[in-house]
Order: sequence, then C-alpha cells, then structure tokens
Amino acid sequence: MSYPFEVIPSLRREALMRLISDGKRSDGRGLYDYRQIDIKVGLVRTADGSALASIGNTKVIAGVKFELGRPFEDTPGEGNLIVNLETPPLASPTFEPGPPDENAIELARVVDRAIRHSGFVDMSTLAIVQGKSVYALWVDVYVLNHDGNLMDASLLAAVAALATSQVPKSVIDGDVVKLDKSTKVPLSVNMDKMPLTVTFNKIGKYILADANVEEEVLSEGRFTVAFSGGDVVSIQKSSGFFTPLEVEDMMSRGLELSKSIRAKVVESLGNRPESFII
Amino acid sequence: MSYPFEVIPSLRREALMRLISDGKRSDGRGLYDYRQIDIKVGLVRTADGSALASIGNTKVIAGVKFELGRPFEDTPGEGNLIVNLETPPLASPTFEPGPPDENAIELARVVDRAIRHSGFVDMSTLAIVQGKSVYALWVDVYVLNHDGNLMDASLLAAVAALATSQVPKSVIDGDVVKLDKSTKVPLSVNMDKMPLTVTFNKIGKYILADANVEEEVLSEGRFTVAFSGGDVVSIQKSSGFFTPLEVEDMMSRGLELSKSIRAKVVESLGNRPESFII
Amino acid sequence: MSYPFEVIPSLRREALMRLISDGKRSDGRGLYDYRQIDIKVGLVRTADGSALASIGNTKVIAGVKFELGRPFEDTPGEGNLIVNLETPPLASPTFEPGPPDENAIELARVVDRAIRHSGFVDMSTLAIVQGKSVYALWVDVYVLNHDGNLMDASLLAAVAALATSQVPKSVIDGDVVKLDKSTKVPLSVNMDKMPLTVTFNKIGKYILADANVEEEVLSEGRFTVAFSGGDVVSIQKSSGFFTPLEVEDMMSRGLELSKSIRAKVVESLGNRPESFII
Amino acid sequence: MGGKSPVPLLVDGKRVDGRLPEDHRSVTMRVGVLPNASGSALVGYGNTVVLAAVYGPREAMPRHIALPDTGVLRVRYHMAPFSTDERKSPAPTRREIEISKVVRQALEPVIFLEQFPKSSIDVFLEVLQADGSTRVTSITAASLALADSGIPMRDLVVGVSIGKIGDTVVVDLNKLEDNYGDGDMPIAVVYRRSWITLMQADGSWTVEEVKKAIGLAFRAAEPIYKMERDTLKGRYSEQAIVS
Amino acid sequence: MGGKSPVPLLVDGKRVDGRLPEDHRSVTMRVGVLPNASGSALVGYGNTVVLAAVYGPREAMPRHIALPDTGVLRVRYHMAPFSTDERKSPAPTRREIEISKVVRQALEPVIFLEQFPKSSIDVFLEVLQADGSTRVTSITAASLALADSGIPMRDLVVGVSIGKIGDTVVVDLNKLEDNYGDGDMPIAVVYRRSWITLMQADGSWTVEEVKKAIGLAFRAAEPIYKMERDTLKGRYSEQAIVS
Amino acid sequence: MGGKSPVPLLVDGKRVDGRLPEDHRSVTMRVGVLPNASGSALVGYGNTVVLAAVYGPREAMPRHIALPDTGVLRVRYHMAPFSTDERKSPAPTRREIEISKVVRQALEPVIFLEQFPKSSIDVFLEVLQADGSTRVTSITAASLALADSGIPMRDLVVGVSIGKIGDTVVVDLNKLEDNYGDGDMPIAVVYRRSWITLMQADGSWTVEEVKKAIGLAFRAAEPIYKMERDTLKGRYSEQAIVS
Repeated sequence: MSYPFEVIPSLRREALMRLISDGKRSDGRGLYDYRQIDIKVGLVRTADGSALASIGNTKVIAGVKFELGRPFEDTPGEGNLIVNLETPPLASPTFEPGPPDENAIELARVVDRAIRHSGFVDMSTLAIVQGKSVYALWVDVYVLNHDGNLMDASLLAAVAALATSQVPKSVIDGDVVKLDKSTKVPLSVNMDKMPLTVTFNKIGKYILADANVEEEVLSEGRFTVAFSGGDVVSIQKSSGFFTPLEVEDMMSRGLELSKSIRAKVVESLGNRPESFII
Repeated sequence: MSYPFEVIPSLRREALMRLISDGKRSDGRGLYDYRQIDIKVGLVRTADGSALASIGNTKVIAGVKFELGRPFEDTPGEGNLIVNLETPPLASPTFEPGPPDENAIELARVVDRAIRHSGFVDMSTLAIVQGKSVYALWVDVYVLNHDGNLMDASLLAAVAALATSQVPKSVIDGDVVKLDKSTKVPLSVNMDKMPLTVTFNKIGKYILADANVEEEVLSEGRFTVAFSGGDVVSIQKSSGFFTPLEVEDMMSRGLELSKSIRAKVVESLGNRPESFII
Repeated sequence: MSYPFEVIPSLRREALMRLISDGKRSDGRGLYDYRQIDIKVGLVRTADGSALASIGNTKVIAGVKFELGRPFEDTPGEGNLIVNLETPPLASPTFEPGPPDENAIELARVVDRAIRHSGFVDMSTLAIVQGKSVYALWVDVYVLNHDGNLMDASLLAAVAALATSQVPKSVIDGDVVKLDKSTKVPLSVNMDKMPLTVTFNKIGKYILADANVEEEVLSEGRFTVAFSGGDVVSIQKSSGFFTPLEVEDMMSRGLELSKSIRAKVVESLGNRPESFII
Repeated sequence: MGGKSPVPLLVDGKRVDGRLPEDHRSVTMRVGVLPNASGSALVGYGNTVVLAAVYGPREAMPRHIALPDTGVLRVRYHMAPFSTDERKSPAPTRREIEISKVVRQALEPVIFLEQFPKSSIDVFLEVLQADGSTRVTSITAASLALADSGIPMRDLVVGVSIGKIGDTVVVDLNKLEDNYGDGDMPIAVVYRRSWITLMQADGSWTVEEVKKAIGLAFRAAEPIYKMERDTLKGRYSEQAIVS
Repeated sequence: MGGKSPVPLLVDGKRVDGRLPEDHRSVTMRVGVLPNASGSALVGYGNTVVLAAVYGPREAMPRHIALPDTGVLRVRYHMAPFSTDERKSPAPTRREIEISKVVRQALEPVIFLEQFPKSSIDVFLEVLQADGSTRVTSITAASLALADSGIPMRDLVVGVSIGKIGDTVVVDLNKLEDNYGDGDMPIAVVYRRSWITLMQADGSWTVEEVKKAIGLAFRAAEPIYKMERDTLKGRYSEQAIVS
Repeated sequence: MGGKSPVPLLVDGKRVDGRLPEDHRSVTMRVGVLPNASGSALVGYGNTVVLAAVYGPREAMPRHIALPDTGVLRVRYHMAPFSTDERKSPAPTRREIEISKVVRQALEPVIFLEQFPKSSIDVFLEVLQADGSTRVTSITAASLALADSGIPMRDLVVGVSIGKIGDTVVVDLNKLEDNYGDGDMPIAVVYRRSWITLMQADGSWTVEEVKKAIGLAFRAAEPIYKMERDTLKGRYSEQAIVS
C-alpha cells in the first residue's frame, strides 16, 4: 500500500535517525533546503509543450497535447483539462507496470487541482464553438527517476510544459472542426498565478522540505501545499498527523519557499536544449 | 466458486443436521416459514424510487433511477430496463470488492427476468420518441447484510422500489430531449402482476423455504420460482438436483407463500420512515 | 512467457534429439515435409464465410462476418479489416481463458499483415459511402486443437474463409445504411495474390518446416515468411537467431512450399461438407 | 421474447421448420474429436452446434481454488464470435457467466468429484453455431465429453429446451422461437434417476404448464440419452437420429 | 466549483438551507447496524448518509499484503449508484481511489495497528445518499464503526468540511455549496489531541483563511466528538443533535 | 503503409529529409542516464528517441514466473502519450504487446540468462519521441542499457530498419516513409557473429530485395555497433555520429 516500499538496512536507518535527531540531513542540507532544481523545456517535438523537471535525482517529464473535445455540461465555454500521471517501472524498482495506482492517481489529482484552481491557464481561451467544441488539454506527466518528492517535481514539469506550450489553430468548416497543427499560438497563461507545491515530511520531531526517497521511507507524515501568487490553491495532507501549529508553520515557510522556486522556474523557461537529453 | 464459503464448525454442523433430520430448524421455524419480512420505501432522496427489504438479518437496498437512453432495435417503443446487483464487501466477510461475480450476476439476471416477464412495469410508457429516445430504467440492487436468501430479498427490494418510484418528466425541444427532475409522475405499474420469488433449499431429505446463511452452507440443492399473479414467470434451479415431484411440490407451496409475501409488500408500500435508517 | 510450456519427459527429449541429430523426425517426415493439410469451407451457417484448416492434429477454424463501420481517416475509400485470434482453453492444456495473450496477438497481427499487404482482398469494394460508411470485415480465427504450427494453420483458415465468403448487400436509405443479409455477393478476392505463410523451426543444426508441438518445445529458433504470388509480404522471426544464409535458404524453400500449399487450398475451396464436422 | 415475430410461429399445428410441437430437431453426436483434450464431443441440435472439451482431473490451478477433500468442477460456456447473426465480442458477457454457472450445477450432481481431492476438472464449451437451445445442447455435449474422458459419473445428463408458442407447449426451441416465443424453459435431466439438474424459465407459465413441460422434457430426453450411450460405445463414429 | 450557482449561496448572511456560516447541519449516528460486520455505523450529515462496516482484525489476504510486525489498514470509499443525482457507475473512479487513500491515512494515526501483525483491518464505506461533505462524513462513520468493533484506538476521529462562499468561511458544505462555492477544505481532527489527520483544500485561500478554517473545524468537531462518545455508550440507540 | 503520401518520398534519388537511400539518420547515444536503474540508455535515431532502463537480475516476481534453471528476460516496450502526433492512450496496445515480444526475442540470444536461475532481468523501453523506426531504436537502447548494467552478454545487438520507396530499398525509415512507403523491414543484428535476432517485414518484397535488405542492414549496423562500444567505454559522455 505505502510506497516506495524500499527496505532501508537497519544500520543505515539508525545512522539516518541519529542525524535527523540533531536536525541534520544525510546530504548536508538544512531542513528547509531544496535539492538542485533543473528545468528544461521544449524537448519533445511531438508534444505541443513539454518540460523535464529535476529535483536532485528525481526526474519527471511532462508533455502537453491539444486535441478536440466536447465541453462538460457545467462549463460550456471552457476547454477540458485532463491530467494523467504515470509511474512507469523504469523510474524505480518499486514501480510496477499497469494503470496508475493510488499514489499516481493522488499525484495526478493534486496536479490537476492546483492548475485548475490557480487560474494559471485561461481555460476560456480553449473554447472553440460555445457548448459544442473545445480543446481537450492533455497534460501527461511521466516519472523517469524517483528519488523522492514526486509531488513537487510533477507540478514543476506540468507548469513549465504549459507555460511554453503552443495551441494549434482550430479551423471551423461548417459543422466540422479540425486542428491545423502547422499554425500555433502560445497558450494563454497568467504567470503570476503559476501554481507550485511545497511538500514537507515529518521525521521524529522535525519537519523538513523536499525529502529524498530515503527520507520518505522514514517519514511519519507528509503534507503538501500549493501556492498561486500568495494564495493557497490546494492542500494535501497524506500520511501521519499534524498539529494546527505545524500546519501554520508549513504555510508560512511554504509560501517563502514557493517564491524562490517560482523564480527558478521563470528563469528556466528559456532553457531549450538542442538535443533531447534527460 | 460456491458462496458464501463460511466454514461451520463441525460440532455446530452436526447439531444443525440432527435438528434438520427431525424436520426442525435452528431458529424454531417450520420448514416453510419465512423469517420476519420488513420493507421501508422512499429512504433514498437522490433516487427516483428506493426500498430497503429485510428478511430476518438479510438486508438489501434497491434504488431506481430514470435516465435517457436509446431504445433497443427490437423494442423501439419501450424503455430499457437495466438491473445491476452488487454484493459489496460490507455485507459479508465472504464478499470481495470488484465487479459482480457469478453469484451477483445470477441474482441480477433472475431479478431482471422476473420483472421483465411479469408485465409488472408497463415499459411502453417509458418510450419518449418512438425508435429514438426512451427512458433507461436503472434498478440498482445493493446487498447490505447477507444472512441467506438474497434472491427473495433482492426482488422484494426491487419491486418495492419500482412500485413507489417517480418518473421525471421528459421535455422535447426540437432534436434534444431532456429530463425535468422537478416534475415527476408515478411509474405505471400493474400491482396484480408484481413478481415475487420463493426460494427453497434441500437439506437431507427436507426441503425448506427462506434458508438463512447457515442453512445455505448445508444446502444440497437450491430452487427459486418467481410468481406474478398466479403464473410462473421465472424459475432458477441453482445447485443440486430435484425430482419432478419435488418441483411440483415447490410450485404449489411457492404459489401459496408468494401470496402472503405479496400481501406483506402491499401493506408496506406506505412505510416511509422520516429519517434514513437501515 | 514462452508457450506451449509442455514439459517433455527427459527420455523422450533425448530420443527426439538423437533422431533430429540425424536429420530425422519422430513421425518419419522429411525436414521440409508438411503434415496432411485438410481444409473444409462453409461449415458455419451463421458466418458470412468460414473454413476449418487442419495440419495434422492442429485444427483452426475461421469465421468471417461483414458489419457496418466507419472508415479510418487515412483510408476513406476502403473497408476495415479486423483480425482477431483466440486460443481458447479447449485447444490445449497450456491455454488459459482470458483475452488474447502475446502469442495470440502476434499470430493475429501476422495474419492481418499478410492479408493486408498481399492485395488478396480488394478492400476498395468494401466502401459503401465514401468517407462515411464502409464494411467492417471481421476475421475471427479460433484455434480448436494445438499440435504446432498455429501460424500457418491460422492463415490457411483465414484465407479459405475469405475466399469463400459472401458480402451481404448494403442498402442506403437517406442517411441510414443497413445490411440486407438475404442478398449476398461473393467477396472480391484476387486468388493469385492469396497470402500463405511457411513457418520454420531450428533444432540443433537443422531447420525444419511445419513443426509439431513437441518439435516446437525443442525449437531454438522460429521464422515465418508469408508469400503472395512470388513476393514476400510478411516476415516474422520469433525466437532464436538466424544467419543471413539461413534466411535466404528459408526464403527459397518457403517459396516452393507455398506453391504446393496454394494448390492444396485452391483444390479445397469446393470442399463443403453437408454436416458440421471438425 | 419481446417484439413481434416476422413470421407466424405456429400454423395449423406446425412450427416454422415443419415440426410438430413435441418434435425435437435432428440430433448429431460425435466424441473424441479433439486430440489434446482428455475427452471431447461435438453435438448438434438442428443447426445449433456445440463443441465440448474436458481437461483433467488435473492439479487445481491457481492453488487457492483447490479443496482438500474433493475435486472442483469448472465450466466455461462461451459463444464463438461467428456463431451468432451479429458478430459477438469474445469477451464473456453476463449471460455467458450465468450460463457457465448453471451448466456447472447441472453436471456436478453426476460426477464423483470426491474422488479427486485438490484437483480440478475443467469443461470448456464453445458454441460454434447458434440456432436456439445452446445451453441445453452444451449440457449434452459436456456430459458426453466427460464420459469420453473416462471420469467416473453416476449417469449421463441430457439437456432439452421446452418453450411456449401462444398456449402451445413445444419441445426444442430454435432461434426464431426463442426470440419471439412466449416462454423458454431449459431443462437438464438424468433420465434413469428422474433427476432434474438444470431448470430455468422465462415467460409466463401456469403451474400446470410447468408440469407438462417437465413431462415433455423427460420424454424428449429418452432417445437422446440412448443416443449418448450408443455414441460412447461406438466411439469416433458419427451418430444422427431424429427423435 | 466551476460554473455559476443557479441560486445565490449567501443572502443576508444566511446560506441556501437557512444556516449561518458556522452552523453544521444536523448530525445523526447509529452504530451496530450491520449484524455481519465486526463493527458498523450509519452517519448522516444533513442529507448525506454514509454506511460504514469494519471487518477484522483478520488474516490479511492476499497473503503478500501482510506485514510481519504490524497490521494493515485497508479502506474502500465507494458511492452507491443511486446516491447521486445522475446515476453513478459502480466501477471505482479516480476520485474514489484518492479518497479511499486519504481516508485511510486519516484513520491510521489513531489505530494500534502494531497490535495485529500479519492481519488486516478492513473498513468499507458506502455513501448511500450524497449531499456534499461525503468524505468527512465517511471519516466520522469509519471512526464509529472501528470503535464499535472494539479495535483499540488512541481516540476517535471527526471529519468536518470547511468551505468558502465568496469571502465567507463556512462550515459543512452541502452539495450546492460544494459545486458552486469558492473553496472546499475537508478536515479530520482528533479533538482532544489537537491532531489533524486529514486536510485537503481546493479553491483559493489566504494563509489567514486557512488558519481560520482550522479553528472552525475544531470548534465544529467538538459536539460531534461528544456525540460519537455518547453514541458508543448507548449502543444501538439512534442519536441526533444539531451542533 | 496505406494511403497516399502528402509529399513525394523520393525526388531525384533524395529522400524527404535529404538523405540518400542508404543513409542512416544521425544517431545519438548516452548511457547511465537513470540513477535508479541497474543500467540505462537514451538513444536517438534522428527524431526518434527511446529511453531504456534495466532492472535486475532480481528475484523473479510474481514467483510463478521464475524458472529453476535459468533466468527470465522480460521486456516492456511502451510509447509515452506525448510521443506521437495524436496523443496515445497509455494503455498497452496490441502493437506494443507484439513489439515487446519480438524485442525480447531479439535480445534473448545474447544474454547469458542461464547464469541467473530463479531471477528476472527486466528491460523497460519508453519511446519518448516517435519519428519512425521506434522498435529498432528500442533494441539498440535496450542492448546498451543491458551492457551498462553489467549483465554478461555474448555481444551487443543493433537495430536497423530497412524500407522500400517504390522499388528503392532504403535504410532507416522516418515516420513519413513508414506511413506512406511500400515496405518496412525492421532487423536486429549481432554484427560480429552475423546473427539476425529480429526480422519482420511488411509490404511487398521480392526474394532478391530481401537479400539486399539484409546486406544493407548489416552495413548500416557496423558504425552503430562501433558507436555502442565507444559509448560504453566513455560512459556518461554523449556520442553522436552520422553513419
């Protein structure tokens, strides 16, 4: 049920716990330090937008595709956002082939809600014929290497892909709507509202940000907050429990952390490698 | 394969068999006595019709919903009846999550056939636009506690839900058909044709009606007859074998039993509890 | 993974290997001899075309059905060919119930490609309304007894069924297209282009044609070539490896073998038994 | 049942295919038709053709289905995609799942399953051509295949369908009668023991009609039962009689 | 959230069903309602009704899920097909799979799972009638059913939903408020320990509003927590209070 | 194949991307790209990009797939949803299942599986960007990842696709040539042993053309084979050559 169910040898576990009981981490980071964040965009030519986000050894790629769809009944004037997230077996010895499991579904749904409630993408620009035809905006998030904090890396990849994606032109010919993939315009996004999550884990009496996979195995509680501008647009407490004071503290620290991550993303949006590297 | 595969401790089993070899039952009933039947209707506000049927500790709830559908090719002037029956794991330690197994499918199909062949529901009143648009009449039967005789309890819940269900008005606007859930009329049913099953089990040389779950585990043969008015509208022999004389006897006894069950149902159709209790 | 995973007792295995090391086969055949091929057509009255192909004890039945479909976007003026192949559990102790496994899928796809690329069936005669309505040509291949060489037997059954199938007339009434099953015309096929596979297996230093199931278990390499007229229209190397010289040799021998198999098929197309026998 | 028949089903006491109400269609039987199976049979009731194969007794797999003190019978009834007028998807339908269950329960009473603890006996039924009465044809075919496999049985089982056209009770429904008739009652009998091991009904029947149907089923079963025994004696030779 | 409400959700400080922002709907509780289960409860938050059943501790099956030194909690949240306005297909949706996970994680902190190595405790939740706040109602129902089963727990859990209508933070969303409101924040609390064991949020909230929401959740949880205790004491007698 | 190409595929002996018939597209290779995997590689054939990861040898799971005296190779070829022009559903298609099988059988001959009884070696292939020839690119990537993992191999495998445009036999099809050409023949070779471990064909070929295709495949494989060896020597440094 819980994942990744990696067994940490007991000597290693004891060493790690001893470190953490002094408020230290195995890789020398401070409790609220993120690992190196690296973002590359536009790698995937077959996608309408794409990005590879790395946080340390965690690597997640996201591809955006625009297709034709029918609007949902309650939003006749908006495109359809569909977020799918896969944890393919190449990314970790603990992943298995098959449809998304509860962890992948949870990640996908938090990515979906963070985007949806932030106002980052102007979904009304994705209507084609009111009540009849809209763009279906597919965001496919693919984990390539899992070394913890998939949540933050997944949303990073998704928003960087969206921010740099290009919408193929729709052509209306009588009753028929088609997409002209040779003519594209940038997707309308509001960069000020770009959503970003900050994920915390509790180990012993400490709460730390951006856990790696070893720390996640030791974790007794996990908590994610998504910020858009200064607002909270999504919260997801996963395992364990937190006191109201702990939650308030994660809110404030999360808000600060989200600002520096945001700066990192913005500066990376021009990082288009010439060849496909991961 | 067979279910419910409850293991009865051998002492208990011997005691039960000794009783039955004298034509007696563990709860003091006569061979053809039903346990207490209790029916409540209209519990589920989100359904267009609903009923909770209890036979002793067996509890089954049924919900009816009317939706829009397309008619089947061979019945262009009739609505579509779809019976689904679930045996969720909360109802018995022997039930597992997942799509309906062979037992649930068999129950659903006997409920379906009994309703369909009885003429209880006037399906022709559920056509909207001849050959184009009809009501889909969903009957969802949900087992809540399994203490034997799911067959009779399931059909009881289904017919009581149907007898008290309300059809939302259909509104035709050009090519488009919609349902107006604020205006409803009672579903047209012929109470004289209300189908009811009587289920028998054979243990040793005895045949008995309305087995509880312990008796079902001991059973060597099971036989269900559905009556509508004085006619047989469905038969389902499950396990074991029966002689022609045994079948004829079950027919006559079943017909009598179905009359008293029918009276019980009719008197219960006004039994609308104020709060949702099970 | 590999199939059929029949265990051959080691004494038997040694005896077989000794034979083969002398270039001999357990049933006395030469290395490139096929077992008896027998084809019966028109067995299945509910199908629009059918054939039972036997190669020794291997028996495969194929049924053809014409239904209505929509054309694929890239072939608006052609019918749709859909090949499905099942290996039901009655055909071998090694087959299990369930959707087609990788072996059945591979067989189906080679049958499909051999038919598709041969030009055997004139798919353009299966368009009804350009870009809107076409025939869906279903070829359902069903293995009844598996004694090796399912590949060749499957395509034999499929092409014999197609060669003798009858297309129900399409009736266009305004916007609606229907099939009139009472009026049928023969499917347009080009017999000169009828595709046929020849399958080889490598055991020790020998390559042999038409392996039975025992030989398949011993096989270290399998190779199939489909010929249409004198051309190669499909190749499928399965297990093991082959040198370029081995491949060239199988091409020449396969071409010759395909000619005699072709003659056998052509002569069998009138073999319509009066009763349904297998 | 449901809808109106395109042709009248009973004219001057004769059915669409010329039979009288109590006539069974021609029956064909052949055993030992599949070399791989422990036992097999091909049975035709008119144009309905069913192929049966038996595998086992063999180690029950997956292991958790094995029972310590008795064998397990498994039955899979399936219709080939080309066996019906409209192509049938090969995925098992709810109907096929239900029929697999009742056919299994029609066979269980005659097999000495207790002789095969931890084992399974697997019966696979493929309807190759469907013209009504497929489940009862399947029972006859399964019974023959089981006997052909040498598995010890108390006796053979025979399947017969009884139906109603208007008020007339008829034997052995074809597809048209099944689709447009007024009642369908498949029955399986163990003839010499007077056991009913399958009985289902649809439509609307009086209690008297049910009794009559049981009588007709046993009467129609007699020659089919004899034919089963004859077929098993003369293994591999085809049999065809009209009851 | 998404789309425009057919009726205004807040008029003169009153909500569509007449409640003030901080009012919880009427709560009903009943335990021991399912004879077969180890423990069970039926809980209503207004017109939202959830049935909970607990089975176990029992041998964890399939075996490979068993853990050598602790028990495994499994939770299945499911909506009955008739519980929603449009019929819901019974196949589990992605939403139901996610909720099953977070509800499990809302309960795990209070159960002494380590007392039941190799065992599973299975909690089955069926939403019988949905009018908003189904996951928090489920948590309260599950907590009661666990206690009813006698499984040792650190304390009871209470679920409460907090929402936003415009800038107003409100307690216990009904369906209309859930569909058309501006924020949804389900919270589960262990009242006496000040633990938050479930917390999710949608919509848009300032950090201050989140703090306020947590405060409101604890305040609303108090009477529900007391009612849970009272219900468990007076087993089998129905309880209904308005917070 | 099927349908007419929107542009001519061969003009004055040059292909749509300017290549001569026997030219391979530029090839890029990089190994050790995934920290978690036992071995990994990223390989590009022009705009086709495939990522390969190897896990194992590890205990074969589920247990029943383990073999007592040899290891089991498992291969999963999969296309990422964004790798194609139209989004591809992530559920495995029949095409992907077939390709997984033939790619596995293209690798089996070179791996010393018998050294790893009861174990599995798992190769996962993700097509990240598809522009034709994805299965042969996958074979090259898988071979590199296996070598990168240190699993003992007889030699490396190289995949090359051969095709036909009209009567011209060409090397390394791109997507347009694959969709609208007249023949497709993916081949995998073990260069120094002259082994063919994958060979499929579509379209229409004379026996002479098949021979020619095999020759071209070996010729195109040589520089790719050398590049594989160079890449493995200079682990972690990217390589790119045009054959």
